[in-house]
Parts: sequence; structure tokens; C-alpha cells
Amino acid sequence: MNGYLLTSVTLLPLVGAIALLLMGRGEKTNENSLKWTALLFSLATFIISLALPIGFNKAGNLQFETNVEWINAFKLGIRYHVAVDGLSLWLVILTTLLVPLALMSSWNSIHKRLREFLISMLALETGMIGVFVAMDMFLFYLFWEVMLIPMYFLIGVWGGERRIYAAVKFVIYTVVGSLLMLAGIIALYYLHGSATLNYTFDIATITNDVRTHALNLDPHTQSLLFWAFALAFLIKVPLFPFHTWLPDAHVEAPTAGSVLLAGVLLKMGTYGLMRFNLPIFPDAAHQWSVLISSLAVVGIIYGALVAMVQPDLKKLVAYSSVSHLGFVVLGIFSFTDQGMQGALYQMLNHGISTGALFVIVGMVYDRRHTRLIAEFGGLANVMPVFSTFFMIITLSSIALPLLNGFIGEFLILIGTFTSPLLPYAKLFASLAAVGMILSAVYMLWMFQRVVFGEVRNPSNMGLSDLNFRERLVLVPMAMLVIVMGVYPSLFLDATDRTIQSIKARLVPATELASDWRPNPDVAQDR
Amino acid sequence: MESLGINYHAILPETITASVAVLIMMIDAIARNIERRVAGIVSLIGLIGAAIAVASLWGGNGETSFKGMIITDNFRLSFAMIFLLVTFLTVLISLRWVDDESLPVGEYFALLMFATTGMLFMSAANDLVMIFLGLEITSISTYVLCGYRRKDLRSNESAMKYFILGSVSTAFLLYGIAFVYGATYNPAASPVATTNLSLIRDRIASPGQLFSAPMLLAGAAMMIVGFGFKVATAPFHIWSPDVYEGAPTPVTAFLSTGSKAAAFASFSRVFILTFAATSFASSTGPLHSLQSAITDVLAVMAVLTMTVGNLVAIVQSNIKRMLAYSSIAHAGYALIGVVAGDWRAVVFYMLSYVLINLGAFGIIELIARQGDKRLEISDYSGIGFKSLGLASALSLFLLSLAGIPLTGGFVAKLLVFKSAWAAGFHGLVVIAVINSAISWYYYLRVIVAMFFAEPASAFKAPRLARSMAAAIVLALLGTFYLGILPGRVLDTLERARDQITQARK
Amino acid sequence: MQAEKALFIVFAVIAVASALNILLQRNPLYSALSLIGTLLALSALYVMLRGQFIAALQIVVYAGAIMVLFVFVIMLLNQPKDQPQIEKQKGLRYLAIPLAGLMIAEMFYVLRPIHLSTLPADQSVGTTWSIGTALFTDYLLPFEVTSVLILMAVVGAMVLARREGD
Amino acid sequence: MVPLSWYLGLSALLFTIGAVGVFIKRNAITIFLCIELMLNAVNLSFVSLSGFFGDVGGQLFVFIVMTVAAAEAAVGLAIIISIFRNRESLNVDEVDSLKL
Amino acid sequence: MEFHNEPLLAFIVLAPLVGAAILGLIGKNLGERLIGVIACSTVAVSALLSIYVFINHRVQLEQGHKFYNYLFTWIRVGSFRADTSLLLDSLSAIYILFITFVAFWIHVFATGYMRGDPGYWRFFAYMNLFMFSMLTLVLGDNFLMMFVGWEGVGLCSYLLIGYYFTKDFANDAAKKAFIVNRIGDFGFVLGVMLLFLQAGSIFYFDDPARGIHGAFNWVLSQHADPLNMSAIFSGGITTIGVLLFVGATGKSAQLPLYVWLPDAMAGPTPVSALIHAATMVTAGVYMVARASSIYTHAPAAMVIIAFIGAATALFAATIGLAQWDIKKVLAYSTISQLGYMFLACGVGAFGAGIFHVFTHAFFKALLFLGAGSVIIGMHHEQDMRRMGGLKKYMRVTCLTMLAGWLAISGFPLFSGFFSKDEILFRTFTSPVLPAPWSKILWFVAAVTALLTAIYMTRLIVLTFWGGERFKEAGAAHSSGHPAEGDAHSVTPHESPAAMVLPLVVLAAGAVLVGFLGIPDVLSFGKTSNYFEHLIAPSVHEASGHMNEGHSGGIELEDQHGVELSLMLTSTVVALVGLGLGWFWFKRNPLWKPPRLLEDKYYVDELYDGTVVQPIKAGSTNVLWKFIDVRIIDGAVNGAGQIASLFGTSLRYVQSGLARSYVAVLVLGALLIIGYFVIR
Repeated sequence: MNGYLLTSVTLLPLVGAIALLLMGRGEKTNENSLKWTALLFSLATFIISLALPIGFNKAGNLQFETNVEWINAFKLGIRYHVAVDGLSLWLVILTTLLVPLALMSSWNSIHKRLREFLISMLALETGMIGVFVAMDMFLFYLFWEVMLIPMYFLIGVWGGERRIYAAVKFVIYTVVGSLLMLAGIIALYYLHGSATLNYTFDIATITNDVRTHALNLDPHTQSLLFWAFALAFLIKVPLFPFHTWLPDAHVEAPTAGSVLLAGVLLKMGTYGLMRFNLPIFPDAAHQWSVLISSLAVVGIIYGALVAMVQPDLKKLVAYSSVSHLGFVVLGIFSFTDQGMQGALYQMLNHGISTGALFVIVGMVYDRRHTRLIAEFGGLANVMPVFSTFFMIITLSSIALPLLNGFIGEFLILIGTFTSPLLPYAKLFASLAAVGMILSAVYMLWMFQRVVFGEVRNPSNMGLSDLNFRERLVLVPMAMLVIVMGVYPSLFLDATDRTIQSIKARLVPATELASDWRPNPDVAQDR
Repeated sequence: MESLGINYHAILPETITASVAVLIMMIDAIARNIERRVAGIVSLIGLIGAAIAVASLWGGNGETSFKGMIITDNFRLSFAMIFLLVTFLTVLISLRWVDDESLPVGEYFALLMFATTGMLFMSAANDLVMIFLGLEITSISTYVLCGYRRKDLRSNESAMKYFILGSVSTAFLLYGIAFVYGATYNPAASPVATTNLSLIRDRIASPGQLFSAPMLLAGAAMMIVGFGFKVATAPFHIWSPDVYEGAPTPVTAFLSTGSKAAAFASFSRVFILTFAATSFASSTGPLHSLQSAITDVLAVMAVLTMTVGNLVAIVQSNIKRMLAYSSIAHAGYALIGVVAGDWRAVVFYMLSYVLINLGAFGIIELIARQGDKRLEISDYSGIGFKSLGLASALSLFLLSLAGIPLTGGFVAKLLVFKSAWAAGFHGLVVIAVINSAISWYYYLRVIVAMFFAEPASAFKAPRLARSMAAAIVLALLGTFYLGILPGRVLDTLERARDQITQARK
Repeated sequence: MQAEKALFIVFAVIAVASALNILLQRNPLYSALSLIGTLLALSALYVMLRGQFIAALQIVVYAGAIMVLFVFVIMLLNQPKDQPQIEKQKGLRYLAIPLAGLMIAEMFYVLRPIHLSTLPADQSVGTTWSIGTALFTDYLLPFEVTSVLILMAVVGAMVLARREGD
Repeated sequence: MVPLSWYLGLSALLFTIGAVGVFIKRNAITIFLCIELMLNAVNLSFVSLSGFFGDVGGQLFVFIVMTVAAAEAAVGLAIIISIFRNRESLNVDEVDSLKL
Repeated sequence: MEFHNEPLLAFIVLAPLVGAAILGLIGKNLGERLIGVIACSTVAVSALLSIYVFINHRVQLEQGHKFYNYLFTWIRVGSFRADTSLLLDSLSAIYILFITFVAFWIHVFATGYMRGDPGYWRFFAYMNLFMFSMLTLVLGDNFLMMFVGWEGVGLCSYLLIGYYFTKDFANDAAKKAFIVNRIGDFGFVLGVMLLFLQAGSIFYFDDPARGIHGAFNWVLSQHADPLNMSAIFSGGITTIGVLLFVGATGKSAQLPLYVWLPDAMAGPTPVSALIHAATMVTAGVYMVARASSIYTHAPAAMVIIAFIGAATALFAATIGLAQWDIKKVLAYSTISQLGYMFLACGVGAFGAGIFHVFTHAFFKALLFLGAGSVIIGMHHEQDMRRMGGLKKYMRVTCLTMLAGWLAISGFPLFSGFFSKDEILFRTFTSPVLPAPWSKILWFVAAVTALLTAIYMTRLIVLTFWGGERFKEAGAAHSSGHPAEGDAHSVTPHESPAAMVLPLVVLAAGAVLVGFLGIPDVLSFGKTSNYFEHLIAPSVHEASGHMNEGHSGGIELEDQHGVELSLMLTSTVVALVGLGLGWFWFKRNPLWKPPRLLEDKYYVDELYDGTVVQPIKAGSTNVLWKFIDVRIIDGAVNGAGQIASLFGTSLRYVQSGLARSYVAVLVLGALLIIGYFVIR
């Protein structure tokens, strides 16, 4: 059963999509049954996926594994290999959680092509989960690319005014990166195969061979491959200066699309960095860490500053994503436990907080059909419940302690600051910390302009507060924001083992040894 | 009396297709008034018969027959299957169309079958004369098909351009053959000079047996012109956009797939299995210079082809013309397989490419309607949700052409790139990858028009004939089959490879 | 020996001159007639090369049948003389000289090292007997396949050239 | 004796004239004639090689080429006729509606 | 040092959180009385528990024992560990005692002050949440827990300043407070990270039971840094100290980050009393005192603290002299007093600094509440130009405020006298500062004391004495605030009992608490300074050896002499200040102060012009509209355009002329043949 669990989590949404495709075409009126079908499938996926963390063995590496031969001809060695480890576990859960929430958030906001919309959402879910669970480069690439299409349609069909430009830009940007990654995958496959005589696309095998020095790539090759992969991922993240697709895509995408875009898709980039770049090209990772960290830091500050002056709510959140994801990249390239764990945690945080922010923006958009900050003001007067949720999410986004954002950002900062392997680590950390100030600036300023003050715009006068469905969407998010801030061990413990294995080759043995760790078994029952 | 090497089994597929062509003519002549569909159905049956014949030959170990004119190996048979598949789908998508356009039915299918016969001979040939003959049969019948809509100026123009340029390229090919023939002269051997490919391979592989190395090189170069023209590689691609655009859509589909695949069959037969038989690294003397010249030139041509195809496709507004450029670009990708010397990759590429392209052209034909009227991309505005099935299928084909995973287009590209990488052509792979990225743009344009743009003109979902539906479904299934479970096909090809290398030893 | 060379030069000059005349004539009819001249000169050269059968074929089939077809079509499509002669891309004309030069240079480069100046002692090669034997042994299949080709060409020509309504 | 290279040279010369003719002549039939010239040039090569080698293969090739030329002539002329019917002109420069 | 377990600590912290949760979730549906009861009772629980715990462990605390309450491990990643655990030692004990005590009374006051406000429940939820945060800040046993509280109080401060969220100035002030605090936090976080890097731990002290090594133990095992500039940037202990102090300047409103505090007066007055006077703003002092072992190893950091503290004290006092808004005067006075506290810390007298925090909490809370009472009595008028002569309308308020006035002015035997005197003395005799500077700083502090006495007297005189200016319609319109009630038709009235009672209690405190820290010299050695005795085990006072160049060896007898004479001096200073103020402002209540002072040295404008606006403009015009749109997107779109440009030009090869195609074909053929044969 364990073996099929992951596959069913991955494919269940697709089954839902197919079910929707086949559902009674005749009556146009029966939109509710479509919505409920989609929602139930995504909820079922979420519930099944909960078995993953429950059954997850913190001491183990890859789990819930299915590994069967797929295409073996031509020494291709392509396998259907899916599994989760600490790296992907929570990202899968994040995905399965966000999709039903996104569906609920846009329950009444899709007015055309509802069936196709729901199909796209579910197909997208399968793609996203697939990216995280794939343990074979071929499979990974497959999901990585296939997932583009539903997203493309989500932006292109259900998007705003400039949806075509945004959709095409999104796809082209991604494709440019991912095709380079394809070249990288082929090269890696070939190099690994000729070095070990085991031609395979299996990520775990290759990683392991790198770890055990069965595969030793020379620095030059490593650099080239590193960039082939990194470009794809950094575009997806997106790291400055590859970020300009993001504001457009976010602004034009419908709410549900933005939620998943920000919540999950961006994580695929950082996930890829941790899955491929660090463990497989450790020397190149060191070689380029300064450049990437610099870009990350520039992105943190730049994203924050540009976010500050955006007149459009979604654009603001989009640029804030640039800033936040800069933290994640910085943490990854700190090569420390704290940095990488923090990065991983920050991915989850960003998924929830920014996802929630987009939900919130969507809620006001549904009511007012505008996202311009200047159109709002004083919403606290008419929508107190809304404002409260907005406040919690805002605070999460500016990394207030005891909320989730803080754990991630602080771990990243301290990991970076204390990194023995990243040059100029202290400088990077200090500059990144400036981002903490700036995030307060732009978020609070935005919050003030939207929520506080008198209701000056008469069209805001009659806005209704959140209804039951909308509260149902925001409550779990807000609760997660708090739970993750107060008791992060719940999540962090599961990822530790994986981070250690990523570090195995990345960090020289001397550094590993000197890494003082308090004994976890000391009695805590005083 | 010495054996004439007659082996009717070995040419059974070709015999079947040729006979079916004649049969169709006879039916057409005798029974003018019977259901016009009969000709098409007869050709379908004939194609299935030919396919069975091909299957019955499977496992051939490279035996030659007819005095070395025909070779039976899995290389030939895999390509033969592709040709039969192409014609099968072409017949399906033209069944209704010939009727709607009130064109001569019998001749149409007969010419298709003749062309198929030519293509089959191209892959079966083990002698340059057979290659030449097969090529000419294919070419001449397609010249006619291009001009099949006689009253249509565009169709005329297409036929004329194809004819003039095709003949010139044939002349070059022929001249090349003459040079190669001259180069193989060895008074000590028997026969003293030859156009037989097996003999040519042996002669150029063993040092000191050649009459004139420069002649061999010049011959090879001119054959590149000939084959390059047929597969439409830059700079010999210039005919194809005009011809593809002007020809009736089903013919375009056939041209861009069948004739291209056939040309690749000969191309690979000559340039991979003959000229590059020994590995590049271990070759010496004239063979080495031949091989390095071939790889250099083909690599440059591949790059040019991809780049020109993709860049110009970006700025096209006519969908047929855009797909013409796209098929130029795809010839470029497939050519990488030739450069890398991996014909299996070429076969697989062609297989998936013909499926996808035929599917796409089928839908285009359907949407274009009678007289090829609606061919501008702007005509596709907003039809996505009016005709969801067709638009989705077309999108899938286009995405597959772009190389999205889960479809044959991706696996094909992967194989080609992998072979090229393994053969050390890293730069080529990178350029191909960048080109793929460019290609996304224009494939997406059509999808944008169909799904994202507002409906521009009145559009009614076309009536979908059963044959056409079958063709599209077949193409779709094939595309996905090759994308998801390519294992069987690849295994078969792999065994073919083993068998060919063994036969050589 | 010198006589043979002289003969070659005579026929070669005729062939080249007629070929050039094809290009120089405006009327396609004269061009066609010039081509026939070339063909005849070539057939003479074939004889010198002991290709008697092919030489005969050249005269009978090529100059006789095919060229007659050409002339027939030219007469059929007697286009009006007063039609304006549109010429686009006049530059192509000037491209002719360098391209021709380049081609000849390349061919010269390839053919220069070829040193073979004696015909073999065996004189049976170009005879009808040897051709016939080869045609029905080694070249049996190509020979048969040409029938497909011819049939196909007939069908094709018929489809394209027949009048409407047939 | 006349050396082989002379024949081959003549053949190359004729081929060149044919090739040049194809792109400087505008009358479709003349262009076609030039193509025939190219084929004949190749034939000369075949026959001379065959003669000097004492190998019948080249001449057989010429035999086949002639057949092909005949077939090509039939179809080519048919194409020209069908174009002429529609356009009343044989000037290929007028036939450029498909471009770019 | 001995460690014990004290599970009650968690309840002290959590009680207000429970209150906050109840009020936040269902408070909207509760009546005002019930809300008041819940809010006050949770704080009362904390207060009583604090007192209980303190009494229970008093002796041990005096001996330096520490009491832990470990809840759970918050973050543990690699070698980094932060626990959710609480620590009680004498320092935090003092803090929780006065925090909970003062806060309780302010809560009580607020039940009256906020009566009828539609956000009653919200207000108290925030207040309770603040108590939770403040107690976390004080009781946390590591720097990250402190930071939790640190940011938590910042949040509550933000929420409460912006409590009247429909008022733009309140929102601006709230945002400003948060952001300026964040700037300070930037330093704090860096300091904590550097500490972790150096010490490998962010816990204050060891906890053998959990296997924790305290950072301070590491610090104490190091040599003290030298007193020079390079130590500041060396990345060692001094750097840590300076960075942490940057955090303190934000939270405790020191130069240059003090600007948020005057604006923070936009919040309801009880908030100003609780957060911006008595408790939160002293968190910086707490932190510096907590980290005293770091500072005693970082003399350069201490010098910086001393100078900033003294400068802030003087600077704010001068501005306070010129303000018309009663709360603004108190705000600048708070800044000034905070400067005093830092001066104390900077000269190594952490205990004295804390003592001043302690007394200040009482008298400043009292003064603010008094001001609040006046404001209510005046129907939300805050401009002192429209007050005057209120003593006859608001007798109790006036009396209690007089107590606060005397306390802050350093009138002998009032609480402020003792704490301020201690600071002046310790500054004068500081072992930290180089020779002339201790005297100079003492002089600055003394001048500040004089100014304090003057401006506080001005406040009292303008408010309670003189003509009843509120009756003169439209007397002054320069009031910066859109006061709610129209001032000229009101009659001032005394506040209700819920507000008056806390005034009385705090007034008693303001008068009496000073006696906890009577200097040895005053009691003639009979009772030692109890406060100092209590706090001594928790802080590392600077000792003579810190600065070798300093002639530190004054004999104890001499010290007593000095102390007495200084005490005399400061008494004189206070009396002079009171006298000057009394007579001058009685005569000229509306004396127009220098423009520069009234406009606060234009610091806000300076910041706006040099930092805020350039960043905004730069972000909009350079980063966004130029780099993002023009350069990056331009490059991306440009690449696309170049591709289609190439496409378009290559298109023209496709002329449509068959002849030209042949030419291309022939040319291509020739090139290939050429390459083949000639290469």
C-alpha cells in the first residue's frame, strides 16, 4: 500500500480532472456539481496526502517509494521512481492543501468555462505534486514541463486584461530555462553513465554516486551543468534579474492561479536547487555561491523597494515574493543546517502567507473589481473580520516572531551569518536583514492604505465582510501561520535528515565534525 | 546460370502498394459511378496488407536480394512502417476532402500509393540506382499531387516550384551518384565500379581501394544537396514553405511527413550506414576526411535549418506556412541524429514527427474547409471553446511539436539530443535546445489565438467525418503512446540496431 | 590518336555551343532545337566511348521522343509575342557568371588529378548484348520498377493536363 | 586517346551551363530544357566513366535516367500546361504569389 | 550559581495571553464591564503570581539563584537552539513586579478612560497581548525569546498607537513606530547572530539539565576588548554589544531612532502610560542590563551607550521645554529619562539604570495617567494653551500629578531623587569613561536635570495654575491635533473613580518606591541599598580595572564624600529648576519658546528629506520604472524583437521567385562541394 500511496496522491487530481471532463455535458446549469466534484477530489487528495507526514520516518531518507522500470531501451534507464524525503514531504502537503483552498477561494469568481477551469486546476495539482515526488530526472522534467500548460491556460483564459502577454511571457521564460535544464539532464545522464557504466536518470542514484565519489565531475563541467540546472530554477524562483515574468503573471492570473503560482510553483525552483544543484554539483555550488548569494541579496532589497511603490496590490505581493524568495536562495547557498532548513521552512511559509495574501486580494477584487491600492482605504470599518485575517497574514509576511515567517527568515539569516563556507557571509546576512526592515515598510504601508483610515471611496461603503466560505479558506491558513510559528519542530524535525544528506558532499568533513550539536537526547523533563 | 537473386517476398510490400495503385486505376476506369469512397478504402486495405507484408519480413538479417538491389533489414522495415503509417493517415484525412473538392478520386489515391511505393523502395534500396528510382517515383507523384487542385493558382505555383527545384536537386543528386560511382573504381575488384551501397561501404572502408578521393567527396557533397533538398534543410529548404503553402492541405501533410521521412531514410542509409559505417574515431585516410566533412557540414546545416525554420516561423501569419517552417526546423533536429550517426534516433524522431504533423495538418484541413480558405492564424481566434475537441487536439499536436513531455515529440527530441551528446556534439545540443525554446513562441501563438483571444469572425464547428476523426484519434493515441510508453518501439529499434551491426561483422 | 582528340573537340564544341544557345535564344522553340543539337553531339561522344547502345537510345528516345514532346508542347502553348516580359530580380543574371565560374573551378579541382586515358581492351561493354544481359540480371529490379515510374507519370500527366469536365 | 578527364570536364561544363540556365531563363519550358541539359551532362559522366572502367553499370544508370527523364518530361510539361491554362503565361517570374 | 525549576513562571506569562485570546475571539459580544474584569483580572493574576513567586524565592534571588521554566524546544536546527523557556533571576523579578503592578493599575484606569469606545474589547485584547509580550521579553531565558517579546511589544505598540485606525495621523504614527523599531531590530538580530557565531549559543546562562551552555559564560571567559574604535568593527564582543545597543536605541527611543516615540502619543493615553513610558520603552535598558556581562567586556560599546544616553537626555529635554501638547511634553521627558538610564548603563551602573527604570515606571505612568485624566476632563483637549487653572476642577488629579512632578524633578526624598542621584554619582565616578569625560557627562546630566525640573514645572503650571484659558474661545489654533470635542464650550470635570484610584496608588508609589534604593551614604550604612543588593547578582557592574588609564582608585571614604556633595548639588539643581519654572511660567504661561525647539530641530523633516523621499523616488523611478521595466524587461522583449527581426529579414530570402531559389540552391551546393573538396 505504501508503494501506491504516493502515486495515488499524485494522480488522484488527474482522475478528478478526467471525471470532470466526462461529467454530464448537457446541462449548463449544474455548475455546483462540477465545483463540488473538483473540491472533493482535491480534498480527498489532501486527506490521503496527510498519511505521508503521519507515516514518515524522520530517520529515513526516501520513503513511500515506488521504483519501477519504465523505458529501459537504449540504456535509457528511465524509471518511474517516486518518493518523498524531508525535502519534498511538506511541499507535497503544501500543494495538496493549497489547491482545495484555492478552489474554494474562487468558488464564485469564475464566470466562464468553469469546467475547463477546474480541470486545469486539478491537472496543475498533479503536475505540481509530480515535480516534488519525482525521483527520476526524466519524470521530473516531465512534470516540470507538463505543469506549465494548465498554468498557461489559467493565466491565458481566465486572466485579466494583458493575460496573453503575461501567459506567453510566463511560458517562454520558463521554457528557456527548462530546456537548458534538459540539455543539462542529458549531459548529466551521459556523464554519469560513462563514469559508472550505469546509465540512469535516477536522481537518488546519481546523488548517491556523487556522494560516494563514484562520480567525480571536473570543476568546469560541474559549472556548466550547474548553470544549466540553476538557470531553470532561478528563473522559476525567480531570482533577480530573472523575475520580470512574475509581476505580470501574478497580476493577470486569476486568484486561484496566483495562489498556486506563488504558493507552489515558485517553490519548484528552490526545490530544484536543493534537489539537484547542491548535492550533485557541490563544487560548482561553492564556486558560484557568491554570485548567487549576491543576486539573492539584491533581489531581497530590490524586490522590497519596488514592492513598496507598486500601486497594484497583486504587483506588490509579486515583488514581495521576489524579495522573500531571495531569502530562500540565500539560505540554500549558505550551506549550513540553519540556512537550508530555514530555506525549506521559508518555502512553506511563503506558500501559505503569500497564498493567503493572494486569496485576500482576490476577495477584495471579487467585491470591487480593482486591485489598485488607491481605490481602497478604511476597509477595517466595513470588513473587520477580513481586516483581522489580513493583519495576521501581513504580520506573517513581515516575519513577526511566533508567526511562521520569522522562523524561516531568522534561520536563514543566522545560517547565512554563521556560514563557514560562504564568502562574505556576514555581509550578505546583514544586507538581507535590511530586507526585514523593508518588508515591514511595504507591507505595513500597503496595509495602512487598504485597511486603515476612513472609508473615503463611496464604492467601498457597502462592502460585505467575509462570508462563511471565505472564512473557511482563511482560517486554516491563519492557523497554520501561528502553529508553524509557535511549534516549528513539528515540521523541521522531518527535514533534518535530508538536509544532512545534502550536506554530505557539500560540506567538507572537517566542517561537519566541528559543527557542534547539542545532544538531542538530554532529558527535557525537569 | 547464376542466381538472379529474385526474392518476391523481399519486395512484397512494394508490390502490394504498386498493385493497389494499378487496381485503383482499374476500378476507377471500370466503375466510374460506384461509391467514390471505394478507392480510398481499397488503398487502406492495401496499406494494411503492405504493413502485414513488412511485418512478415521483420527480423531480416540484412540479406540482399535482386543482385544486391534490395536489402531486408530492420532499418528498412522501420522506415517502411512509417511510410505506410503516413499514407494510411493521409488517406484517412483525404477521404472526405477529395470528395468535397470534387477532384479525381482514383488518380489521387493511385498517386498516393505510387508515391508510397517509391518511398518504400527508398528505404529498401541497397543500390544508388534504386534510391534514385524510388526518389523519382516519390518526387514525380508528389509534383502532381501538389498541383492537384488544377484551377487553383496557388496549387499550380506550388507544383511548378516544386518541380523546377526538385528536378535541379535531382540533377545534383545524380551527378553526385556519378561521382561516387567513379570514385569506387578498382580494376582489381569485381565489379570494377559500383553503385551498390554495401560494396561502396567496403571499398571506402579499406584503404587504398578508391579511385579518386576528391570525387568521392564531391559526390558525397552533391548527394547532400539532393537529400538535403528532399528533407528541406537550409539552405535547400527554400522551396518548402512555398510548396507546402500552395499544395492542398492533405498533400502538404503527406509531403511534410512522408517524403521527408523517405528522404531521411535514404540520407541515413547513405550517410550513416554507408559513409560512416566505421566509427569516426577509428577511420583513416579518405574515409576520415569524408566523415569529418560530413559531420561538419551536416552540423552546420542542422544549426542553420533549425534556426532559420524557427526564426522565420515566428513571423508567419499563415498557419500552413508556419507549420512549413516548423517542419523545416524539425528536419534540423532530426538532422542532428544523422550528424550523431544514430539512425534509431532519426527513425524514432520521424515516427513521432509524422504522427504529430499529420494530426495537426488534418485539423488544419478540417478548419480550412473547402478551397483552403481559413488558413490565417487570425482565423483561429476564439475557436477554442467553440470547437473544443479539435482545438484541444490541435493544441496537443502543437505542444508535442514544441516538445512537451508525455508526447512523442519530447521523447524524440530527447533521443536525438542524447545521441548527439554522446557523440560529442555538445554545442549542437545547446543550440537545438535554444531553438526549441524559440519554437514554443509560435506554437503558443496558435493556442493563444484559439483559446485566449476573442472570437474574430463567425466560426462554425466543422462537421467531423468518421475517417478524419479516426485519423486524429490515431495520431493522438500514437503521439501519447510514443510519449508515455515508447519502450516497445525503442526495444524494437534497439534490436534492429544490434542486428544491423551484427550483419556488418 | 590526334584524330580522336580532334573529333572529341569538334563534338564537344558543338555540344557546348548548342547548350549556350539554349540560354541565348528567347524563343523556347529555338532553345529546344539547340538542346537537340547538344543531344546529338553527346550521342556521338557516346559512340567514341563505346556506348553504342546508349548512343542509339539517345538519338531515338531522347532526341526523338522526348524532345518532340517538348516541341509539341511549345507549339501547343504558343504564347502571345506581345506579352510584356516581366523580370524580377535582375541581379540573378549577374550572379550567373560568378556561380558558373565557381562551379567550374570546383569541378576542375576535383577532376584534375584523374589520370585515365585508355579505354579497356574489352570492347563488349557498350554492346546491346552486354546491356541487355545486365538489364535482365543485375538490373532486373530497377528495370521493372521503371515501369511503375512510367505508369505513374502517365497517370500524373493525365490528371494534370486533361481538360475540365473529364 | 582522349583522357577521361576531358569527358568529365565537358560534362561539368554542360552541367554548369544547365544550372546557370535554370536561374537566368524565365520561360518555364526553357528552364525545363536546361534541366534536361543537366541530366544529359550527368549522363555523359556516367557513360564516360563506364566506358573507361569497362563497367556496364554506368550505362545502365543512363538507361534508367533516360526513362526518368521521359517521365519527368511528361509530368513537367503537364504542370506547365496546367499553369498556362490558368495564367496564359510561361514566365516564371510572374508566378510568385507564394512568398515570404 | 544554582538553578531551580519554577513552573509558575509560565502562568505569569500566559495569563494575559488567555485574556487576550478570550477578548480577541469573543470579546466583541461581551459587555464593557465583563471585558474590563477579564482584562484586569488576567493582569492581576500575573501580578499576584509575580509577587508570590518573588516572596517565595526572595532569599535565593538575592543570592543569585536562577529559576527556569522550560516549556518546549522552539527551534533546534543544527547547532542552533532556542527554547521556549523562562528564566527568573533578580533582574527579571524586579521587572515583572513593577510591570505587572503598574500595568494592573493602568488597566484599571483604562476601564474608565476607554468607556464607551466601540473598540473596547479590541483595546483590552491588545493590552493583554502586550502584557504577554512584555512578560515574555523579560522572562525569556535566551535572546530569541527576548526577541519574541521585543517584537511582540512592538506589534502591540503598533496596534495600540494605531488604535484609532480611522485617523491617518494615528496610522502614520503606528507605522512609523514599527518601522523605526524594525531598524533597531536589524541591529539586534545581527547582534544575536554574531553572538551565536562567537559563543555558539543564544542562551544567557547555562542550564545543565538541558545541556545548555550560556553565551554569557563564554563572554566571561574572554578577555575584555580594548577601548578603541577598531574593537567596534572587529566582530568581537564589542561589535555584539554595539549591535545589540542599536536594537535598544530603536525600542527605547534613543538618538537617532527616537523619532517614533513622540508620534506614538497618538494612541490612547493609558497606552502611552503603559507602553511608551513605564514598560516597553525600558526594554532596551533591560536588554543592556541583561547583557551587562557583554558590555563589561566591551568598554567601547559602553562609551557609545553613555554618550548616546547623555546626548539623548539633553536633546529631548530641550525639545520637551518647547512643546504645547501635554502628552508630547511627557513623551520627550520619557526620551530624556531613558537617556538617563542608558547613561547609567554606559557608565557601568546597570543597577542604577534599572533602579531609575523602576522609579520612572511609577512616576511617569502616574504623570501620563494624570495627563489622561486631564484630557478626559477637558473633553479630549491636549493643548496646554487651552488649559490652565484646572486645579480647582480636578483636585485629585492635580494632587497626584504634583507627586509625579516632584518625583521626576528629583525633589529630595521622592523616588526620582534617589534614582537620578545614583546615576549622577555613578557617572561622575565612572570607571569606564576616560578622565574628563565622566565629568562632562555628569555636567550634561545635571543640566538635563535642571531642564527636566523646568519643563515639568511648566507643564504643571500651564495645566493646573493660571488663567482658565479654555474659556477664551479660539485662544490658540496651533494645536496639531484635530481634537474631538470643541474646547471652548466645555467645563472640566474630575474623572471617575476607576481612573482616580490608580492615580492615587501610583502617586503613592512615586513617592515611596525610592526608599527601596536608599544609598548607603544616606542611611549612614545602617541599611544597605536594598535594590542594588537584590540586583547585584544579576548584572555585572563595571569595575575599576576596566579602564586601565583611568585613575579609578578613589577610596571608599572619598566616594562617600563625593556622593554627598553631588547629592547636594543635584538637590540644588532640582530646586533651582523648580523655582525658575514656577516663577517664569506663572508669569509667562504662553512664553513662546525658540522655533528650533518647538519644531524639534527639524529631525523628522531631515529624515523625510534625506531617507524616506529619496528611497521612494528612487524605487519608483530608478528601480521599478527604469531597471525593471526598461532594462530587464526591455532586454527580454528586446531578445524577442531581435528574434523576430532576424525572422523577418530571413523571410526575404523567400522572394517567391523560383529562379532565385535555384540560385540559392546552386550557391548552397557549391559551398558544400567547395568545403568538401577543398578543406
